[in-house]
Amino acid sequence: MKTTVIIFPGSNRDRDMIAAITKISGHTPQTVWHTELEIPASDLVIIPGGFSYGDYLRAGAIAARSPIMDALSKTANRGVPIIGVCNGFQILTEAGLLPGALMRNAGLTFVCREVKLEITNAETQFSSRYGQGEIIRCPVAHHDGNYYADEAVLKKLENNGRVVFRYAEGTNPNGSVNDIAGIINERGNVLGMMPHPENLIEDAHTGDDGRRLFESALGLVA
Amino acid sequence: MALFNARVTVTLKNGVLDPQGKAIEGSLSALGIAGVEQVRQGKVFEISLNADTKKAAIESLNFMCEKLLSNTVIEDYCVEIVA
Amino acid sequence: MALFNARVTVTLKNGVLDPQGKAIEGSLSALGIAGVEQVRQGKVFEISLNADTKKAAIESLNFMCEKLLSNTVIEDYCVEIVA
Amino acid sequence: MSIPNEIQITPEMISDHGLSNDEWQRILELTGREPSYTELGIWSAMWNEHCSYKSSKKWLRTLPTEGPRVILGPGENAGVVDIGDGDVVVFKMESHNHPSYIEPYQGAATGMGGILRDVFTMGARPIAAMNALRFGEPDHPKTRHLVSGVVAGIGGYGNSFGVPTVGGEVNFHARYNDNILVNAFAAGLAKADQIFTSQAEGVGLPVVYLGAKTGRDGVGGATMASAEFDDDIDEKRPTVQVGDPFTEKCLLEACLELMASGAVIAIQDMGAAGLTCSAVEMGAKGDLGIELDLDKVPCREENMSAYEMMLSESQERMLMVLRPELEEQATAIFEKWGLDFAIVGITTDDLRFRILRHGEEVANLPIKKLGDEAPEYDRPYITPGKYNDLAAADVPQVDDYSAALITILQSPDIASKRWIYEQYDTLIQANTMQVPGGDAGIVRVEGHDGKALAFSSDVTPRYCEADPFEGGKQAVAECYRNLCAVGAEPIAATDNLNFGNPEKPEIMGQLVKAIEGIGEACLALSMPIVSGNVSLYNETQGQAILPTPTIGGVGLIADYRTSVGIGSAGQGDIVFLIGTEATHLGQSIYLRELLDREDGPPPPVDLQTEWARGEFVRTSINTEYITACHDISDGGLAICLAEMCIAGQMGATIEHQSEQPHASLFGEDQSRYIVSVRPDYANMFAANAEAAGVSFSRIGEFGGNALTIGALISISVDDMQHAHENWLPDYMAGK
Ligand SMILES: Nc1ncnc2c1ncn2[C@@H]1O[C@H](COP(=O)(O)OP(=O)(O)O)[C@@H](O)[C@H]1O
Ligand SMILES: [Mg+2]
Repeated sequence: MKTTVIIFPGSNRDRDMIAAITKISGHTPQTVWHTELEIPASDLVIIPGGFSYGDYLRAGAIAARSPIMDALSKTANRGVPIIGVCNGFQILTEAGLLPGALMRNAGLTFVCREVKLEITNAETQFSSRYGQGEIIRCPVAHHDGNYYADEAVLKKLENNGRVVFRYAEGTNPNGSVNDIAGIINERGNVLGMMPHPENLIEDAHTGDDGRRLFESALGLVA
Repeated sequence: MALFNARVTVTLKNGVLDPQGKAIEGSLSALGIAGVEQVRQGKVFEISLNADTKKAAIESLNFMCEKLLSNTVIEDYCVEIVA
Repeated sequence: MALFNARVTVTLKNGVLDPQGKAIEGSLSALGIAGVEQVRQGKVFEISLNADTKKAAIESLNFMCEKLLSNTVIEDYCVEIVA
Repeated sequence: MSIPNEIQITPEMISDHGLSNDEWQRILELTGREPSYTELGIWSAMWNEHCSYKSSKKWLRTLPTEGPRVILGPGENAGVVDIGDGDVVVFKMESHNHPSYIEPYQGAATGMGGILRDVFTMGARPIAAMNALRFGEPDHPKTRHLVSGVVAGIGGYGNSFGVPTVGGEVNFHARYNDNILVNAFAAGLAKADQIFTSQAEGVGLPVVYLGAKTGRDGVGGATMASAEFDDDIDEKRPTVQVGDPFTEKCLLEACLELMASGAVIAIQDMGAAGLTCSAVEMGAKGDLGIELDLDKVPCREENMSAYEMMLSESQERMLMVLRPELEEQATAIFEKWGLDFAIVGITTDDLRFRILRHGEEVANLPIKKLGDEAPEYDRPYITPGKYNDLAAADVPQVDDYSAALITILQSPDIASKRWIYEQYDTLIQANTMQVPGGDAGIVRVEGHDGKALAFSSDVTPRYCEADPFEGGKQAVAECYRNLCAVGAEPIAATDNLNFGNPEKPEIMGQLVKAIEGIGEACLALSMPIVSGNVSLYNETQGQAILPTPTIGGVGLIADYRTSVGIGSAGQGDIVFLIGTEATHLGQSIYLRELLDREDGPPPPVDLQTEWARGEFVRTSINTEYITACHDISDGGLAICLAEMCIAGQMGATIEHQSEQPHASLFGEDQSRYIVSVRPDYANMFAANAEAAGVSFSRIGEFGGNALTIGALISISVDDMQHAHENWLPDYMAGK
């Protein structure tokens, strides 16, 4: 089993992600620096959270134009599962690998707190270990997580089960349209989500609701 | 080659909600400033660049906007040469 | 009373560090866009407001800048009426 | 030797540089001639309060700084304390008060940047941050703007850099209207044998500049930080710097990689008075001279003078002495992280500090004298007067104690600070075992099974104002208590002494007495001070801040699984009060919020009692008799219970009868805790307390959804929560 974590200058939840994957799978992921031109063969590729390039200009914008992104796009086209968490999600939308955009939180401040997520599609390779409609706990920590897409795109997302996670009733922390917290691409192998499942994977985190996401993604390829 | 000073303005598309603009409207009225109908916030880039002609400069600026400076999913841009 | 459309530009004072502008310069050159000497990023506000006269509108806009829109410690502002 | 002086030095210039006549005479002597303008700048930077501690040094020396765990005490960028297994915790607290008042976002952000740099310069990866904030009264027209800017600035920098904020404190008081306080704390982890310092070694070695380019930022900033605010503040404005957390994060990673490569001999961050202080320190500590060629320094602006470059406070910069044979490796690391670097100088054997610009020598000064000979003052002081005793019987009671509880819960100092700490990333690094909202933040130590560190920041400025000695003691005692309350063993502390103008004997008296109190408490509670910072002249038009000596404490936990929070009591758990019934209302929140009086002496701290109860509580937590714990501080017993109920979303029923219920419920007598114990352990717990000689009483049990205290108080948890949680968000929304 091979997991790859892509690292940009300013990534800062890379260590969290590597620790989580190591604890869950028993394997330590390999890391790939943003200037690389190739991604080694992997069963799962992750873009971790952080503030790549300080989130200057727009969150994820500069990272999305890094050398590694061509390779990432090819990897996506080959059907390899890819997860972008937080800054990773922002980078994936900026790179056009996922539709829509992540705008400044409606409250205009950074927000770090626990929210509830509803599993709105338990049949993706990232959510298969959850139950359809299940409500899980998950922390968020971001400044630009306000998901936006135009009507046409939203309709496609909603009609095709591409909204995988939704902020449960009353817990939307950022004003995202339709309470969207995480989506997949058309093919179903690229997931972007704002919340941080990697920060809720063990008793020490007061719970492990985030664990099954990685178990789903890794289990499928095991 | 000549040096051009350009101003690129990037604003949210009509119809895209602008929470920062809304917040400013609120603060302005809290400050007792009346008469403000609407505020929209955008970004401006002052760019100095070398190009052969003004036309080439504008082309290059448009390219920058498409490639990096604006996110065309949510933003419009406008390029001006100021000097 | 008439409706004025104004554009307020807020930019960092000369000499004040602009990390965003610097990061953009780096990214543009990594994208292979040559000739860029400098990028400075600022904010632009499109404001529509009611005022008796153009002069009153400009006064009100200046007041907004001093009070809220710009931090005169590190930023300069510029007010224009566009329509 | 002569240095051509392009600018003639006038008496006015000397005083503009914050130098007294005597100091100038001494400078003339030490220089051996009239200094050049650049040299004047260098002397003034080295001798201002910020770098030289000239008013406080004499007293700081009296603080206990040693202990079995202390590896490095004050004097370096941060203190270093042993936490076993070859690990050390490296920490410090620092103020950024003046800049934060002028430009709250950038001021607070660069404050965060500075303290983080202090920690990773020593070779430690930052793992926790705290922030202690004091603002003016909520009604003051500037307060809301300052709160929002400061909080956004701390978050903006810390979140992007990637350190979890695990604690802090916030007070509002009119005495901070024109001088807010922003004290930032950071702690990092390192290995004991991989600590780096600024002490250079070896002659003829390259001095390397790393990080952001130099601009004119904050030229004269260190001088500003030591000057009182006055009307011409506008003119001092350009000294504000803009922070770049992205560059700092790259700098962190580059420095840690570089240190691991073995290339670093000495390293010093450029903080106050940038290149000057860092270079002088490196040379002086290593008994070496330094020669800098300013033409090599990466600059952001054109035509910078030597003076400007030497005093620039551009952020995110480091100075290092590297092993020349590893230069190639070092270069690869700098390039990987996209950082500017240059060899800007060389170590010499002549103990001179020499500066070249455009091929000419523009400064040549005795390097050791710049620091060693800095003036040290024994400023006259007046021991502050004390309040007469204020007997509880002489303090009016209230008719409705439930209403009083609500009033206090929604008062600015007591109300929940959630609106603030939710703007900070409290979870990043995945090791946070207790987020803000309890008594101390807890972060586990990676690579060990249960080891964790606890952090708390404390001071009660109104106590310090009423009696700086008792107030100083109390700050340390409360910090100790907050650490014990989560089950941590307090091991060391840092202090951030914020005061007014020390040239006034009353203010100097506050400083002296507070330090005495802190010293006594640190000694008694075995919490040596290993680092710190002094911020004086926090004064505007004659009005000084409340004396505010902030204490940042660090505690060690062997197994975080045995730690407790304030909200973890179970249904039916028995409530014990550790300590005795309160009788003291002097300087209490009750007095201030309900009777609008700031009166009486603060509650005294008996350090032996503090110690004994702390030991007992901690041991009981570690042996798992206790399910939840909260110390009793601001607002007394009733507030302590209310906070536990709100955090645990559970009520409690407390037996209560008192002649003086206002004192009993809201008195702030020290060294007390509320703990909850599982019913089947209650008798054993009582027996243990008895055996330990600790006063205690069994006062009730947790359960239900209201807090009932005797016949006087009965309020639902929902109502308490509403009062506690809503004040700050409502206030910030302008409601
Ligand atoms: N500025 C802040 N940043 C982070 N946490 C804060 C801040 N202010 C207060 N808190 C948190 O709120 C809680 C209550 O603060 P406080 O009343 O000062 O605690 P205590 O009385 O135990 O010292 C603590 O957990 C503290 O860490
Ligand atoms: Mg406490």
